[in-house]
Amino acid sequence: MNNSISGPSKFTHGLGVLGLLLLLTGSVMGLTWAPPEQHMGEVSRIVFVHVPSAWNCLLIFTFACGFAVWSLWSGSRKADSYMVASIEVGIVLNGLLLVTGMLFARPTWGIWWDWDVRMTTSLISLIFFGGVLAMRALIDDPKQRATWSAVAAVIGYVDVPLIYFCVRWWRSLHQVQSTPDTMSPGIVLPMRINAFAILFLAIWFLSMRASIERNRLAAQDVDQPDRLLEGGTL
Amino acid sequence: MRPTGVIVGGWEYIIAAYIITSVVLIGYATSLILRWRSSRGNPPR
Amino acid sequence: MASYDQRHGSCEMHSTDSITASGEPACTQPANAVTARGVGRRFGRTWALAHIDIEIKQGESVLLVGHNGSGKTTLLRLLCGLLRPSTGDLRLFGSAPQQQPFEVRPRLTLVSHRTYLYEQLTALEHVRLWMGLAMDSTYHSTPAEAQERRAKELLETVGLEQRAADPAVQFSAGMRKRLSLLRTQIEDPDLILLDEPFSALDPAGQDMVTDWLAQLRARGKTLIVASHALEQASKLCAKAIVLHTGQIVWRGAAADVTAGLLTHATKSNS
Amino acid sequence: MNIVRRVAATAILIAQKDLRLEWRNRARLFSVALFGLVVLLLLSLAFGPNSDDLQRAAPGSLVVALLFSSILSLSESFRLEREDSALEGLALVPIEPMGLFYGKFLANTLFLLLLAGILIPVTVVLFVVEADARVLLQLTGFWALAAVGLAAPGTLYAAMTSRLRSQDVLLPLLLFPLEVPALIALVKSFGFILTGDPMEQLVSWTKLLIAFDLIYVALCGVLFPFILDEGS
Repeated sequence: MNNSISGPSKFTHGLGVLGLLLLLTGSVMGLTWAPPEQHMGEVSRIVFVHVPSAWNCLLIFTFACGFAVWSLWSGSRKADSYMVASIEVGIVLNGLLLVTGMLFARPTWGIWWDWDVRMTTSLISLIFFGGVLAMRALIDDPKQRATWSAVAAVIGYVDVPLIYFCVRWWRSLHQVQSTPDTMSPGIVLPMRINAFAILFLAIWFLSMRASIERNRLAAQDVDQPDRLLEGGTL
Repeated sequence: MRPTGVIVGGWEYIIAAYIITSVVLIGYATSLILRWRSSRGNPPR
Repeated sequence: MASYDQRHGSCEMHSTDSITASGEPACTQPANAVTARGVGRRFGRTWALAHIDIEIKQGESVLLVGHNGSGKTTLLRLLCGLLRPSTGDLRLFGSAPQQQPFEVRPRLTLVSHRTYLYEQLTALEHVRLWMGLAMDSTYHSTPAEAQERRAKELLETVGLEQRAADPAVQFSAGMRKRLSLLRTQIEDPDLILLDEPFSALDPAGQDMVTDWLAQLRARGKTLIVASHALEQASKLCAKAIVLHTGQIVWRGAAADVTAGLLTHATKSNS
Repeated sequence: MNIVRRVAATAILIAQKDLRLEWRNRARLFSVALFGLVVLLLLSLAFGPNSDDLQRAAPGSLVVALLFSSILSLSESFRLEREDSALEGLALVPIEPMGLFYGKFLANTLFLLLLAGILIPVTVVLFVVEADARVLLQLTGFWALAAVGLAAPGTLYAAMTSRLRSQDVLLPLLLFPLEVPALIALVKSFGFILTGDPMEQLVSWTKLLIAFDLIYVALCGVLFPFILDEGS
């Protein structure tokens, strides 16, 4: 039983601040310095927040799956706290990527929503991981909560590539994924800066959220009451 | 839309996207700090 | 805190001891049926059980007494591995019930106040299901008629042979209890945990259970009986443990346990 | 006995038990199927009365009706085990957890197949679809593939949610998003079966369903023992 209060390390706090500064830099660069894309024009500037959050969202859900496996393997509180943290942070980024995606779709495709591969996949993963958090809220026993949500998270994560693959067969309208080679360096640089910025911020989020979880669990810990009577063994 | 096929304008969408991103990230950070404080607030016996 | 760490340290030592002991067959000292050291169990912020130290040798029979909410059922559930101790070291036949369920659980059974029956399954079907699941390696190779015969014999021992084809939903509480007691016969465990075995039974049924448990005891089985029926239960058991608000407050001979003692032991400690 | 035989023996016993209980409780199959019929009726009223519209809506409506009624039957499957804490009794035996999972899974899959036997012919009638025996057989075959992929995670989630408050909301919330690949594959293949498959796409959807089944039948079997441990 570790009753000490847990919080992010100085290094993690520093990383968070660095992430914030980088995000400001990248966004200002994206809004002013980066050239407009040749077909989409100025609207393409949305990708500097949209694409980095999408990358990081997938990465964080991958972390969640890894932490879930670790949690099942070890049953440790640390693993569970990081798993719930990654699910929550993943959901925040997921929501962000959906909204910015819709803001991007409206001027480029003329519609707010399209059942294209990535939008569909990310909408479903948002609903699913939201369901996992809803389930967590209903379980009182910490051990059971950790195990069950880890099981659900692993199953949900495995589903993501299946959905992706399936929806791609179903229909596709999204533009072919661009690689840095085909993009001008003026677009690549702010995108990379923002990707790292959001990653650093997400690491700070993860650390904070996991600390909250561990503090809450520690607050539940109560020492055994004192022995009332010294008895011999039977 | 001009015949060249380049989308013109759309700054309102760009500004909305950046504002929403910053509001969500700052809002989540604030909620984390508040929750962290309250999770620390009642220290275990 | 310190006491917990010490306890934790000592149980680590204990576990390495037992591993070397099992590694060397020369060590012939029979393991205790139950060894609990500093076992406690917490639900949320409340401790249902604390500082439980018990040693029960194989073949002993122990009566567990206490008022409602004193932790009897929690202790039984801990002992059969349905609950994990929050702290302390618990061993059954030398193994931890949670870590090695397949070593421990076939050697014990719990007759709970829940009867574990399926409403729509008949008595005979229950018996056959349990026989199948007990994974006795001979069961699946036994011819069907022999299985059938054995199942019917078992039903006779609890006086349910007439109702073999009736679904459990039609049974009275006493009949359900009898049927659930049958499990102790099928699985042939070494350690039998009983939670209120006399409740819901008529006098004939109570006598049946008493005789049955006496037989099991004579065959060298270990019994742990939690019961309010002090008169019947103290006939069965040699030793007694009194629980009060999750702690052991009295130990002694089962014959000495009377309602008066119970009140005294629990009052002097609250 | 080695572990595989033990799992198989347990699974068979559990599946037998479940199917027997299911048979004794025929009213349940009846009411679940009736619910599916009501869904079909509502959908055919919503899309009708133009027979072209109905025919276009037929595959999707059938899949939705099947999924909705499946949820009902899945959430019921662990209620039996909880009624008198029978699951706890099984844990004490002790039962092989994987055997329990595959037993329940088997029984659930068969139950879902029975549902299709009732709902598919009704869809053909209500949605004015031309269908001969071969088409009906094909539809059932694809549903069988999807039923496997639905029953595996469904059994696992039902085991979890049956122990929670508000299980009726949680089970569909967790299971339906997971079933999106199966749903799309099913709607597509039902469409191809009913209206023709000029591009021969049916094969690739079959492969997708089989892959989905294999992944979930294996993964859920591995994960089930973790959630069965009530000794928390």
